[in-house]
Amino acid sequence: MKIDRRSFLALGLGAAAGTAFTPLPWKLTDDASIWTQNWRWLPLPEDGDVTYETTACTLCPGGCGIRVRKVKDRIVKIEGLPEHPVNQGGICALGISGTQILYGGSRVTSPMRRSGDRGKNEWTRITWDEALAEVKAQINALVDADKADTIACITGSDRGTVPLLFKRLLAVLGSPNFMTTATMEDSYRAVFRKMHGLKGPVDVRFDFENTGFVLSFGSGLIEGWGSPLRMIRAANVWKANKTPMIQVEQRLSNTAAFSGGLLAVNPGTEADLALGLCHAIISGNLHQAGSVSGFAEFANLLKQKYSVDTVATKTGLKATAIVDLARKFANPASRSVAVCGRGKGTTAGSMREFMAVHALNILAGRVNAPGGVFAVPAPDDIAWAGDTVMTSAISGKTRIDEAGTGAYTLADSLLNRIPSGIVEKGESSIGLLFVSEANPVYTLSGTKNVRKAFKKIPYIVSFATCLDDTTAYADLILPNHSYLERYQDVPVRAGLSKPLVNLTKPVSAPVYDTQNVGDTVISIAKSLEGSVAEAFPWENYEDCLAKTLGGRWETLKEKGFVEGEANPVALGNVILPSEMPDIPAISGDGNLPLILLPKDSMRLWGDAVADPPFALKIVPDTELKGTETVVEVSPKTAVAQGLEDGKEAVLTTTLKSVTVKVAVSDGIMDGVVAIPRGLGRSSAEKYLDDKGVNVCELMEPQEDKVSGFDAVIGTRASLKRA
Amino acid sequence: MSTSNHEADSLAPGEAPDRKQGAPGGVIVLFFIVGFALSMAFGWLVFPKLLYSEKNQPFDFNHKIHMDLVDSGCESCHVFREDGTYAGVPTLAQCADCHQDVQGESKDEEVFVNEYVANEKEVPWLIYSRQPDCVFFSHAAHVKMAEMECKECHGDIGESESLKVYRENRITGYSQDIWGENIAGIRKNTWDGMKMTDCGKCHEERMGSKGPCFQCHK
Amino acid sequence: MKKETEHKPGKKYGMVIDLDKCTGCGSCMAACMAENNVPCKDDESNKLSSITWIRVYRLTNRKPFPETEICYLPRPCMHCGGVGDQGHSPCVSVCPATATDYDHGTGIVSQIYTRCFGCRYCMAACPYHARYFNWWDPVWPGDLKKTLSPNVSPRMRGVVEKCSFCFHRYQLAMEKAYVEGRRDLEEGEYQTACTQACPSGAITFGDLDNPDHAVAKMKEHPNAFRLLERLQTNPKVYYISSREWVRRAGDNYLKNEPTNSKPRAAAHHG
Amino acid sequence: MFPFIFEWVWDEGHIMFFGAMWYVILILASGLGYCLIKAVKDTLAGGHGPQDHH
Amino acid sequence: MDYDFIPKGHNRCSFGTFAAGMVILGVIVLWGFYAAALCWIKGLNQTNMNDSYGFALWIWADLAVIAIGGGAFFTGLLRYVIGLDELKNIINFAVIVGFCCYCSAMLILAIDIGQPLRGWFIFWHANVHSMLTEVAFCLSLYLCVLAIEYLPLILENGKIDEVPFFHNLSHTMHGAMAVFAATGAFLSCFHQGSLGGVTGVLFGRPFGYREGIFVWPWTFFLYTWSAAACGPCFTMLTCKITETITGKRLVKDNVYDLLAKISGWMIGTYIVAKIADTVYWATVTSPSMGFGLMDYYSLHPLHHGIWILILEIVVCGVVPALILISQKGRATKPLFNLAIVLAVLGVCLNRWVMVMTPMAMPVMTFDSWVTYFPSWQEIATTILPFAGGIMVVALSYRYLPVFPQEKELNSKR
Repeated sequence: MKIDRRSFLALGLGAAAGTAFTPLPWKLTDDASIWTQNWRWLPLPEDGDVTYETTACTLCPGGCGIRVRKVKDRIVKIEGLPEHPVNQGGICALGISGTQILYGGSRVTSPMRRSGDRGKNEWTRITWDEALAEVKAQINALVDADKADTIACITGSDRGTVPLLFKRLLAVLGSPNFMTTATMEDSYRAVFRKMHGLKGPVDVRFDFENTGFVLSFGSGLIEGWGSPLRMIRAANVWKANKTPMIQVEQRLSNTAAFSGGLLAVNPGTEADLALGLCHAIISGNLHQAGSVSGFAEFANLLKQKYSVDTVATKTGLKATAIVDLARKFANPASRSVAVCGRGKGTTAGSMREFMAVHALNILAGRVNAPGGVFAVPAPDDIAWAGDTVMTSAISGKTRIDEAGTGAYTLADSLLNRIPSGIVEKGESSIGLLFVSEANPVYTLSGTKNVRKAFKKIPYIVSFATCLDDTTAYADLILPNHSYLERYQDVPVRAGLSKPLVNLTKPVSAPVYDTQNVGDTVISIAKSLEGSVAEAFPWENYEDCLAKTLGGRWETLKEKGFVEGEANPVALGNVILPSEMPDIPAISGDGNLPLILLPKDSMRLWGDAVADPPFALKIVPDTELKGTETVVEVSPKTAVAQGLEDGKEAVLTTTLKSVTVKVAVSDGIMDGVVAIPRGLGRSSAEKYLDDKGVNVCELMEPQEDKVSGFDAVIGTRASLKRA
Repeated sequence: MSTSNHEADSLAPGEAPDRKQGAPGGVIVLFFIVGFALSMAFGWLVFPKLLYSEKNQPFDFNHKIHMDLVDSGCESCHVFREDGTYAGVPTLAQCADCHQDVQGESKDEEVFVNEYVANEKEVPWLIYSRQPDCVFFSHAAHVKMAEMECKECHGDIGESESLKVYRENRITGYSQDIWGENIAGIRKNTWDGMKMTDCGKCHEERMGSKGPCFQCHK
Repeated sequence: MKKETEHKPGKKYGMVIDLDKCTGCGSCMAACMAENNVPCKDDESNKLSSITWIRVYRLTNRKPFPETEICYLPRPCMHCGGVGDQGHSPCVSVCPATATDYDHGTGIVSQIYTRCFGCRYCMAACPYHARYFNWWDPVWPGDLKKTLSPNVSPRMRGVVEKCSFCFHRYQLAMEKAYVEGRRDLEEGEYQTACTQACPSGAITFGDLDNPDHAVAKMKEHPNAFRLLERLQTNPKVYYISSREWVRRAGDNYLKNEPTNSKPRAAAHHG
Repeated sequence: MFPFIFEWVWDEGHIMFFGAMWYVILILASGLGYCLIKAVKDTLAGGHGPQDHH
Repeated sequence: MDYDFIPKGHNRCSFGTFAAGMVILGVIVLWGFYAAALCWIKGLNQTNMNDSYGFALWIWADLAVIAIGGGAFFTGLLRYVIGLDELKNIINFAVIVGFCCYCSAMLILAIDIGQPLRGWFIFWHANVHSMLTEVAFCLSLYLCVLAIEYLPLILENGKIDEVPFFHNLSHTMHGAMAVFAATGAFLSCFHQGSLGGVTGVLFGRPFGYREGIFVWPWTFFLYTWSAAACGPCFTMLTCKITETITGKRLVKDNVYDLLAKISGWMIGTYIVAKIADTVYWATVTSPSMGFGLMDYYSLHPLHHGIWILILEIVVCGVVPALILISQKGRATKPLFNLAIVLAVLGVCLNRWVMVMTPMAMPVMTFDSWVTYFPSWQEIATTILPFAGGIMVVALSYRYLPVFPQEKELNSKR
């Protein structure tokens, strides 16, 4: 038999023909297509029992109730809690993104010791025992050197058991230096102290649900001022009731856009407008009679310096418009209220403005009146044995920030004074610093100075959940559980009309090697033994919570929140100022042509918590583009400065020069540059890391002469084509 | 093959008229038939073996014994959750109700109790009827609303005394039961396949249409 | 020429969004992403390749400051029914591989990711930019994978995706109903994630054809309008705005044409 | 494409479209088949030569 | 070196020169395939396309090559079905050019889809209502037809022709060519049309939407007509270029003249229809959707304004039509050349506008125009088929008896 290549060809042909009559090619084609539909690098979400658990959100001061959807033990989604009084089922973008904080890449996954230079974020993992031993050694060293009073602590709030445990630890060690970051609520407290002579802890509450006329001096009422969800609901009630909403601002913020009543005044003249309105009210004899001291002097001051005409020129409004507004505002039937606190209210702001706006409310009779603003006693429901003893033990000692003494009697804590103090002195007045739920390196103005000061602090212990600008300066991190993994009582300030305490619950098992900060503080105290340990008689933090909250503990565990009633504080004699503090609200070099104003975006969070991926994703490209901050200017300003929409430009203030992108917008006043707050973070989630610029780097702080807080609301700047 | 070696193969067709002495036609036909037969054998017999890998369940399970013990059939263990979704294979907790300790029925039970119940470890069952991730299947709609029997799709598994070998498609990663045992895709029983066409056929017969895409896809 | 398969009178799920209530906060977008396993890239500031099934647009009346007005407009997929709700939506008819269809039972336009091969013709067809292409592989680094919901399958690179009116929620609600022996849903049982999350309550969702549902009444509001009605896409998302310029911005008009709040083809459906 | 595929419906659209398609395929295939068979036949018949055309 | 393979009696450049040219083209082709591989492996993020320009350079290139490749079907139709015998002198070349164009189109489509491995779904799970389905079917079948038409030519290579079977096959296929050509013409008519339908049916996109006759939008007919009109111009253009490069005359003037005359009348009638279409679209269809003509052009980010329409219709439509229709115009070499260049440009411009603008043009009043510039990967993969096409044409010219008149025309000299 002869075999040649034709035979093999025939073999091949036969094989090919045969194959076509087998399932092989057809099945392979089908399976290949299924392979493309499920390629291996695509994650497959695991199925399982679905459960819902309720807890509370702590990502902003708003105090919303949330429910988490769990599949087996994973939290897959956070939704609003329908039965919660603050948000009634709604939820903000940050709240929704909470899962990305819980499982996100910026979590501190175990105790860590700094291994690189400060600010570099290089860490070595250590055990909890090692970490606690180190803290103990640091404290003991200071105690032994009789410098225990240089131990300081910065927390995000002074409410609830956790901050109070810190406060107690410091007190029992002999240090009064418990500090919190200042917000507009601290300024309101200062105003109540200054203009009503009140002493001690007092809170501000707003009866927005019953308001009939809202006059907001640059407050981002729906951007996140106070409790954002509550404010959004209130604003919708106003809209439904056709309640007028006047927004005094330089640009169409979401609040201004929503209100439909923008009143554009020249930047920094908000206080003047308020005083002008006061003048119009007094001269129109529209003010409410009451027990007021200094009325004549105040009236005289207004007449001299803040007459309607003067104010009209200064603000750029028409005199008639001011008089008209004053008339509407002062009409008792209006049930009006004037509010201030710039943007989201996460900064203290200028006392001049707060006093002027408060004077306006006083004259219109809107303080402690339905639909108005209320002064209420701060809740004192957390009482521990020995509290008073400890308070008196430290009462004689001077605080590092001098709050409560001398020129600074209006403030409880003045964190903003620390960096300049350290830098001026050249050495740190703080020997050991605890930081919990606060990010001062990011949120304090004049970042360069803040960094310098933090570098000088000998030892910093951070209790952060996530890495941020401040942890980068810490020597040791004792990571806290995220709010979804821990118990914590969270009393809500945020200007709610009723006092409210939320409880966060461990709806997820700890994902990483972290510990509830409450437990950490208690174990630190216990490790110090002696009187310190005795001051912390609880087994653990949960025990502390249960014993402290008493009857409310079970309710909180079951329902998630407890709402209370608060009666207004008797205001007694009102003291109107005879002279207004003269602090320019706009800092910086007067020769620079433009005014830089931070804008608080609805989708960018500028406080301790940074935007998680979902929240960042919805940030418009008019605020962040690529890795650059986008600043907003008017078409006229753009032409005058030679700028083009979408193009790069160099933004310069006295502190820093940065490259930004320009967005030309119809919704902003000429001569103003608006810059979004919340960008320029370091060491956060990789999604946000090193994107844009931190507003605080550009803003020169300005100490308010009345309160001692940082009063800066804007700074002079130039914006030139890059 | 007698041509000079240096003539390029691509020019083979050029070897025309004078080289008629190649293999005779009969040989060529024979070769064709051999090739045909070989590939048929490969495609029908060898290929299916190659396509699927065989995996054993962690241990054997006797459905029949359990069926005799329970009151409400399959649903006694394969339960619907409160929200209407179907839980599928029972969890360890369900089984552990009875099998807290070794009852000594079988070796497999011993493995179960000692390795899984004692360690509180879920059994990594290989699920014969697992659909791709893109598929939504409502057991409630079929079992509760249409009152179909489990058997219609799953076959007689409830009567089985031991678990069959799990065969996984090496390319797609899915159980052979989705395509069906028959490599040609020929179905004799309603449970002989769980592909989209199988669903579509039944839906068309009983519902009048195959239904919208979203009915099963997610 | 498309043959209409005989269909039972189904539901017509739709949305009414009250633009007077919308604050532009973006919760709907975030809620949608969390519900539907939408991935995040390192940089999402290029909005031309950023997937947001519901997107909030910022409209202005184009007047100079301070007369400028802004309105925020959330735009999910419109689930167009086409003329007479025959299912001739712009995108469905053009898909070459039948990867998207119109469900006459719910009025929802589907998108089947495993069928789509990424030709993007449907995106060319959709005037609302409601369809998004997966230019990149979706990535959930580290433990972020734990946030994935099993109810929605993650999409692979190279396919188109869009809002589904959270159809899986409909499926889950139906399952619950089946187990309880019902074939029908109550109004609140099936709600989309954006509806649920909206802090303002600006979004209402329900069966547009069911007179008991809120949306059925709201869509008859004199200030109700839909986007680009003149194209006869017949969207199922209605908007309400008390501002005339906003209603006018909902469609294209020649210079001197009056703003119509009702569609030209109103006679076709009803 | 084939009647056994999931999407197939016996409606005018499918019949027209695929009717035309299969018709074209049929023409091309039969044309090509005819050419091949004829070429084989001619070759076996021994017909050859570049000179018998052009 | 390759002397044996070169058709008898034809002069070709030296193998060295030829090989050098091939290497240069080959490098370009490899570069293109590298870019294509990047797109296949890493996905379409390698391009600069986005959600507003989901149809971009590639789809334009696709439509353009198909339009200018229309010379194959139309010349085939004229030659085999209508029976214009002179055209046999250019039909081979038309087929080769067409084959290159259609291969390019298929290649580009294979890169352009997000999931190339699932590309066959368009056939398997076809939605018969989609214009793209029709395009895919007709395109692939027509490519088969072109291959069938190209095959006998390849078989005519001297060496291959020595094999009796191939010789006979080539012979019989020549005989049956009319059937294939007719089928091809039918297919081509439909898919050129359905490519037009691709934008024409987009009723959500006022720029592209054209109302219809029966089930087809007008663009269906306009595309077929314009491809038939301008395709032969591209065939003639490439033929002229080949003549220039080789320094030979390959096709007699009367063949050019005939084809140009037919083209001229086709362009002329097409442009009348196109003007009518534009007028109706601008005055009736668009206004009913709320768009005036200038709304489309005034805000275009490339700032070409209405000029692009004038360029397409007048400069690249009316002008070449007039030149090619007039005896004098055809006889004047520079005018003739200008006309065929303009005609090719015109049809490419038409496809450009119809591909890029409908999808990119904002329809929602609050949406905005964006700009787009292709990435190097897109450009490389678009150049790839051109280089590949030149290679195929060069190879064919060198080794195949493409031009029946070549010997005659060049021996005269």
